[in-house]
Amino acid sequence: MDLGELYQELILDHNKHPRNFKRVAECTHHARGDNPLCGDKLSLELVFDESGRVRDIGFQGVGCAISRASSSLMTEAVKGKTRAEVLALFDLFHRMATAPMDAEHVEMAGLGKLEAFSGVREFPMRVKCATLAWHTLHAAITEGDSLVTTE
Amino acid sequence: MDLGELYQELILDHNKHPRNFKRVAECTHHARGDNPLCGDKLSLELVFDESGRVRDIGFQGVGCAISRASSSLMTEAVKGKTRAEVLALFDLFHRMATAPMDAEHVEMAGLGKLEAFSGVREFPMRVKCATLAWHTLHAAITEGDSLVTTE
Amino acid sequence: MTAEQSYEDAGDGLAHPFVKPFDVQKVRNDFPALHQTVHGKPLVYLDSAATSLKPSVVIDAVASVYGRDCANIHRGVHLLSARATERFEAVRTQVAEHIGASSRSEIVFTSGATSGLNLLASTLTQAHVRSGDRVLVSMMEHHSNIVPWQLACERVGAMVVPIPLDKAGALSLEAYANLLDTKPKIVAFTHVSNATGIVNPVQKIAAMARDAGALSVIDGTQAVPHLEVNVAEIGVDFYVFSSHKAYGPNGVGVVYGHKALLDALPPYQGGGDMIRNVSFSGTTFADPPTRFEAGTPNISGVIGMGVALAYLRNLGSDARVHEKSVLNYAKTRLRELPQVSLVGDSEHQVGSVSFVIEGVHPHDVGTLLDKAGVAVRVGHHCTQPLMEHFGVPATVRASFGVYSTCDDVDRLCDAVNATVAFFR
Amino acid sequence: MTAEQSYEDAGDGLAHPFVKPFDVQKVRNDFPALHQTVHGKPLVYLDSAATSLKPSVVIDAVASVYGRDCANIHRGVHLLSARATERFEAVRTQVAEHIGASSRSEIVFTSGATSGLNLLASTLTQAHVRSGDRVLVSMMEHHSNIVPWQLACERVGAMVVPIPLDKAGALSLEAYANLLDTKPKIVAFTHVSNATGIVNPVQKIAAMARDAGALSVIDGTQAVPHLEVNVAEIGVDFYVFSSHKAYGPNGVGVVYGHKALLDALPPYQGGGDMIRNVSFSGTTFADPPTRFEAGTPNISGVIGMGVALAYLRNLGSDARVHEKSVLNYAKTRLRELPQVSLVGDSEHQVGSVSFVIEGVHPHDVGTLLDKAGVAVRVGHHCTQPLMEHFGVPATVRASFGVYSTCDDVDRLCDAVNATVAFFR
Ligand SMILES: Cc1ncc(COP(=O)(O)O)c(C=O)c1O
Ligand SMILES: Cc1ncc(COP(=O)(O)O)c(C=O)c1O
Repeated sequence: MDLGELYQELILDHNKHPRNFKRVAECTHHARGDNPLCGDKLSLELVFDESGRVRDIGFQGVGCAISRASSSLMTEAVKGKTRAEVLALFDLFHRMATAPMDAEHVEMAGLGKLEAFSGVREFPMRVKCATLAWHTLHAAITEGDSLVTTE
Repeated sequence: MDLGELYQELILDHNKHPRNFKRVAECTHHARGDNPLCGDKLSLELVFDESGRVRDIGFQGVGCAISRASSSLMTEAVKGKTRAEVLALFDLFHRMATAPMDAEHVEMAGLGKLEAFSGVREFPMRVKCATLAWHTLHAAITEGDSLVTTE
Repeated sequence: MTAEQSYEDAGDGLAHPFVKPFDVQKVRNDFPALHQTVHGKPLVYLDSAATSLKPSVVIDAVASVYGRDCANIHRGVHLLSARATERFEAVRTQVAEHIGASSRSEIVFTSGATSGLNLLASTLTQAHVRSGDRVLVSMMEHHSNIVPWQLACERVGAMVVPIPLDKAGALSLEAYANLLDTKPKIVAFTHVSNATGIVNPVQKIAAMARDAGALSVIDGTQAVPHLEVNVAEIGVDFYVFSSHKAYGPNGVGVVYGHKALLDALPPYQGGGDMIRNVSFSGTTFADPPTRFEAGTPNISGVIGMGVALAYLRNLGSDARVHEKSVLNYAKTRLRELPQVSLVGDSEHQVGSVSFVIEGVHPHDVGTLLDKAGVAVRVGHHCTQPLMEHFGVPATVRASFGVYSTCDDVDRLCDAVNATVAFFR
Repeated sequence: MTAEQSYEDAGDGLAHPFVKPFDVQKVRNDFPALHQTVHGKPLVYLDSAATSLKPSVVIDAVASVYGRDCANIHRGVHLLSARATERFEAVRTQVAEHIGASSRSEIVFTSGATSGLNLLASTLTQAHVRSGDRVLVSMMEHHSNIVPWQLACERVGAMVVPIPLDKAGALSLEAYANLLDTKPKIVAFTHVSNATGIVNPVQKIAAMARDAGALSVIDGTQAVPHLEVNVAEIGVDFYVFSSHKAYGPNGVGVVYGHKALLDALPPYQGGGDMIRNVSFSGTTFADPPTRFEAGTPNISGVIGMGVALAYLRNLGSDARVHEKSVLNYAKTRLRELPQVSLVGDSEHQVGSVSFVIEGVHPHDVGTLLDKAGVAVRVGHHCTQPLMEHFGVPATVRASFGVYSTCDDVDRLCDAVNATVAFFR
């Protein structure tokens, strides 16, 4: 397993230049996420429009390259999606990232750019870095104001 | 190490026919001793006469052959002795019973019949059975009413 | 070490064609400690209830952690740490399956049954017991399932009330039912008595507790080595055991707790790993099971326990049938010996048999048996209230493992006879 | 395993004629886990502060307990139990000597530093701390020396007050002196910081506590592997450490307590062995250290710890000089690397060096170093208040043992350079 498969170009780029790294005014949903094992902290805010689609979303906090890039790409991926579509994407992403190392086939269809994180499952100690943003998003839209952790 | 050296004839006899197995009326000193590891319980009562010698002494309780015989022989040995003599004997007995297994010379002079317990130091798990009576005696004459244990 | 598979190879036609006969000699070859002499005689180890011997696979697993995957777990990103973490966490899943828990997060690793019972006594009392409340504890308990409740209840001003036993040493269900009328908050009892081997009707006791609105805690320390345990079938809220009595390393134990109940408990010890966020202005805690696992756990011990439980599972029910037949043989033979009386004789009994010899104190029996190469336990077995119930200061206990044989029992009985003769 | 004694045989005239040079290659041969490849590269183990590797003598000692002297201790009269008890109790005497305690009864075995600190926090608070009282805890502590005090103080309504640090991460003696004016009951602090390696002036801190009438508790977990510790010279009341960071097995720790003070403490956990007499009408407890050792201890672990401490003692002060030179080399080389900043740099430092790389999160550093075969720890090291003090979420920590070399440091620096390049 090559490092390049974990740190794909797209990930390195989003780490350096995170998109939607901002606060969202008058957000409808928000949550904070912690990875207590590495001290990462993430705060996520989003707002749905009247038609029930994500109008805006932003994140803030400190984290490693994987977790920053994952947050950044996640915000891009969910913008414009309905709640149901977001949850389906969460599910898809989660299954890809946590598939066993020796899994023969991992479903990627529908992930688009998020496929860049397919290498993470070969680095078991880093899976949580990739999924923190998604768990936080999940909490934000299913539990309202809440605090999640990845341990 | 032969069993016969631990369970000498004298010990077997005192186990079967313990001397001074009784309560002592109007005792001046008493103590109770526990061996919490084996559940043995000993109660000891004695009385000094006006000249400061042990006039009478008795013990009661349950215990193994070693502890019963030790109590019995102890009561015989200290009868008529002064407080100082008793403490010296305690010291002598204690040193004999707890001498290291590989000790080259163990002082026995002055122990008399109590020499029968010289085999006990070769059975480390049984040393406390032999010394319980003596620790209880020690407590009775140095601390007044008290409870000792051998752990 | 290659096993002489004498029993299997013998082809004596006695074994049922579809049942692999239990090859105890082969099993014995797995336990290096068996193959030694004691005072010049081959060791007869009848003290498995104190601690079981360990098969080579367990000893090797522990050594492989120290010799290869030597790292601290959870917090490391490097390969050794990843390997150690994976082996450690795999045991959690395995233990959950082994005892029928519904989720791996219901399994808390501790440093032994005693610390598991202390964890529960302390946290359950803190969460659910108030001044004047009652906790029921059976009179046949090991001190480890009595004293923690006394310490915890004293702190909140609650009462520990003993559940009485019948003459034979079995729990009195009638008395228990009456005590449940006093609305105790918790009922704590053992699955199998370590002093007598008596098996409690745990399913019934747990159901009665539940019906009375009490939480149930089972001490399964002597059950896991000898019985198929399923916490869901038993219907118990908490279940505790030690690794070292079930062929695993020492310094390790397990607490099973029903998920919703564990979630509601406060932390027990504080330290690394069990936290979410630490600050002098206020600390927050992780979810179970992590919340209850402060500090570096016994990593090699947990991994070794996993191997031990797999070994036991692999022997299957044949081992249990074999153990039971050795126990029954022991009881039959001991009953025949003059001056010997069994203590706590019961149909429902596994693993251990306790007895006394008229006129000879158990401590002396222990020494004479040891000289004959027979290792038994003598004393109160950390069950003083039970000893008091039977009116004895101590007993001799012979206890069995998967490696025990009827030959062992014969050697025991010979030594008992010699002891009686010696003290005649 | 025979060592190539290249250093000693070289005869290059560099070594002082009367000082046996420290043969690190020979030492490395004692540690089987060192001799493996990670991701195709020879392992560089720089995570000894998380857990040290174990020498073969320790691994073998543990195996010999399970393979031969496999028995429960204290309560058995048979030979295996006698042998196990003797080996176990001999370690108590050895530990007392190793750390300069005045009596073996001042040594309590626990399941680790964390449980030792919890034992002290719980019992000391119960005995000596009342509502409104203060306990001082330094800001550089491991969570294991913070959270137990928070939990225990909360129970009695007392306050845990942090002792501030100076900019460089050292304890501020001035601030400490002022806090002592508030008459705290207990002062808890570390001997050596696990995050920075900074060594506290423990003798001074303890003396100031004593003068102010406070009890002192030292967390010596990171000191015992690297320093000659003498509790009498330090003048501390309680001292705690873990075996697994000092070349011993995991699941074992030590609490030293001054005899008169231990005597006055209530029991911590209840169970077997720690009692004098158990009854439902009232239980009495054994004297220290037994009072604090409920249940079956980690017998093989304690025996293994004894072998580890003997191994360490046998290496002598040469090993400490060697370790210090490797640490100094690492600090010198790391300081030279662009983008690298040391965190908690101090003259008084042993065992560990922490650093951050500008623009690269420690977690990513950890992964890249691992790929290069270099095992370090990244994260907050269970010292969140200290991380907050330094204003970083996490650091990279390289930590050393007796087997560490300057080659290891070179491999580390190469990998750090490659990491910087990768993320440029
Ligand atoms: C029934 C029972 N409960 C609890 C214990 C305590 O187990 P441990 O000493 O391993 O903590 C024991 C063993 O001594 C036991 O037999
Ligand atoms: C300074 C310090 N104290 C306490 C601990 C806790 O030790 P353990 O995890 O062995 O209980 C550690 C190690 O993590 C430490 O480094």
